[in-house]
Amino acid sequence: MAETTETDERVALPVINLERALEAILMIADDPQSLVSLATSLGAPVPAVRQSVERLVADYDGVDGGVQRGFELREVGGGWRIYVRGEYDEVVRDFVLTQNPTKLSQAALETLAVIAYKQPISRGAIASIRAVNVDSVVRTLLGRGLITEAFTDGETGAIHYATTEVLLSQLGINSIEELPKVSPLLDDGSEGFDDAR
Amino acid sequence: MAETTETDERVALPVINLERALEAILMIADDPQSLVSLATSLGAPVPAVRQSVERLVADYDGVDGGVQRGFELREVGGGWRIYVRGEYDEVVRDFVLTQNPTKLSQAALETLAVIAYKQPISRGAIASIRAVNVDSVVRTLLGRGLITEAFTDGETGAIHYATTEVLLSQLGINSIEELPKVSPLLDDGSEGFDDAR
Amino acid sequence: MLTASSPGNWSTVAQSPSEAEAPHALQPEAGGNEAAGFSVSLSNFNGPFDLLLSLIAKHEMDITEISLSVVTGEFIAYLKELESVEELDKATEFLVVAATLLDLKVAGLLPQGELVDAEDVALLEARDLLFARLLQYRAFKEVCAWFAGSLEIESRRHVRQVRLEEKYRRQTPELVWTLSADDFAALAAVALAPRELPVVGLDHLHAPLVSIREQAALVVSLLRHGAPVTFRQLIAGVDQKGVVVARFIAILELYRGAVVAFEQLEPLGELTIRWTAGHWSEESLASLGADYDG
Repeated sequence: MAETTETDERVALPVINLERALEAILMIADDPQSLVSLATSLGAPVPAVRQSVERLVADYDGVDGGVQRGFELREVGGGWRIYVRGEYDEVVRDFVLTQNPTKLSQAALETLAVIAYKQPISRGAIASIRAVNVDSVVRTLLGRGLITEAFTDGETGAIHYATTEVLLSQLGINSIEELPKVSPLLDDGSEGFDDAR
Repeated sequence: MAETTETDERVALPVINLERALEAILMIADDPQSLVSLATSLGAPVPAVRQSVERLVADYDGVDGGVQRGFELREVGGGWRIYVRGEYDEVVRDFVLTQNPTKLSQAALETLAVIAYKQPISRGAIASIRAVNVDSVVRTLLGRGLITEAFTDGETGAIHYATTEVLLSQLGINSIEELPKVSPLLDDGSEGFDDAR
Repeated sequence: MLTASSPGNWSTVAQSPSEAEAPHALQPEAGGNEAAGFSVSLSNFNGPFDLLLSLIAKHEMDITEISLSVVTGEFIAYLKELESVEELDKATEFLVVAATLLDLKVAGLLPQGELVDAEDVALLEARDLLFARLLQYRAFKEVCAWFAGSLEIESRRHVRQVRLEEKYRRQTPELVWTLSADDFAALAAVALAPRELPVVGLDHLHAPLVSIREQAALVVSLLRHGAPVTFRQLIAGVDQKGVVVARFIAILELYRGAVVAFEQLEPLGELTIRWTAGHWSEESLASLGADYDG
């Protein structure tokens, strides 16, 4: 979109599709996006992006007799992000309640145990130990504050997870070193095999 | 919403707001939501939820002359989720830190196909169809969460593998029935040999 | 299970029988051409079926009686190149297929008898089974393209997957935590235990396992300071076959180490074992039976 040699089509694009491209980005962006960063990635001028954002806000609010959506576009902390519209808090809370039982599932507990003993550990490494996809479980644990993103590997971009103080206090210990040892299994599995019987 | 003693306000709710409430939930759901789970948290009958979902799909698609949104509502992996509309995938690429997993090898794909069509199936049975040892490939697939250990045969101790919802999601389908039909040979080998073409 | 219904089964799947019968399929391509055109490394092939399919594809033909001979020749020629030790393991996977193909080729070369004897039927069955498995394999291979395509397309799709807004997160019900640190450790032990190793399960063949070393230690303690003992006495009261076998192997091992000697007056007669070792240390026991480990 950097080139300006194109014809009519080009002129039409920013007007018609900018809003759609914006809402595409906003649907998947986790953090509030500044106008500048939106403009940069769309290759569009900031004023045009500002206008489009304003039109989207009005669109979702149903200003011109349209539908008022169950979500809204809000500016928070210097950026724009899609949030649930306030009127639907109740509905969403009910949903969250049914999705978050007061007890962790067995799968979540086992994943937490793997992270506790192997931290810091990437999601891929957890998955290969657990032999299942752990994405949603990791999100649950993050949401519960039991684990946190320790660091991101510079090369692979893989996020590594570690346990938090919340877990320590739940377990009634002061540091992760106080966890009971579960070796020799932890070494690499090849040791202690002879004694297994 | 099960009670019927309420007044006007209540009556209007299911009709007008179900779609908006759905919209709100879809904004925060991070797993595919089945109609049943949506209906449960909304306290609404499944058929009503189904209709609302269909109307939302049409709405976002701009079917009735409305705007075609930059996002869409798709049923994948046995449930509904908000996706960026295909045309805008390119635009949003910079905004997601998806670590695209490395592609599966040809051997892994073939093994996956065998498991998908023949599940539940033991490693030995897979090996005899592919005429090669499949141990490491099966481990890869387990690690990716694409297959899971369905059960262990009580007599032989052989673990039988089946595909997961993760696979369905990654294939963009909702059930294993949506896999393309392959030659009737695959049913059990004894039938349809003559009709193979 | 697929059995031979008729020898013509394969040709119902054949795309163009006329081409398969064409003379060029018969001629083993001119020597030079073959050598140059068919130099492959094992890594290109996933297995014997893969190789077979590619050979068939290379000749753009289906396997009929005639072309089978050509393909068999090349298949065997290819196998001959798999001699290095590291490839030996993989090569074994090809052997069954190679043997079947050879059988079929030989049958094709021999004059056809009028009568169908049991061997012919067996051969037909073998061929149909091979073809059926090849067909099945081809079907899976073909559908792979769909899997690869779908995975590729879907990997480019983006789904809304965002952190739960803080206000909802705060409203999630308080976690009910009941695990002690020890419970948690036990859970970790389960979760981290090495997954069952991918080996052919033999456990059902000889369970429970008996240690030859333990049996040897027992035999030593019985013999070392006493009079010769018969094998019957040594296994008195043992009702597990595995233990008897292990104890016998232990004695053989001790014999090999020149620790004991046998006496048997007649075949299948009473076996008497006596202690002969001048010196004996517990270390000798440690290395005993090592051949049977692993």
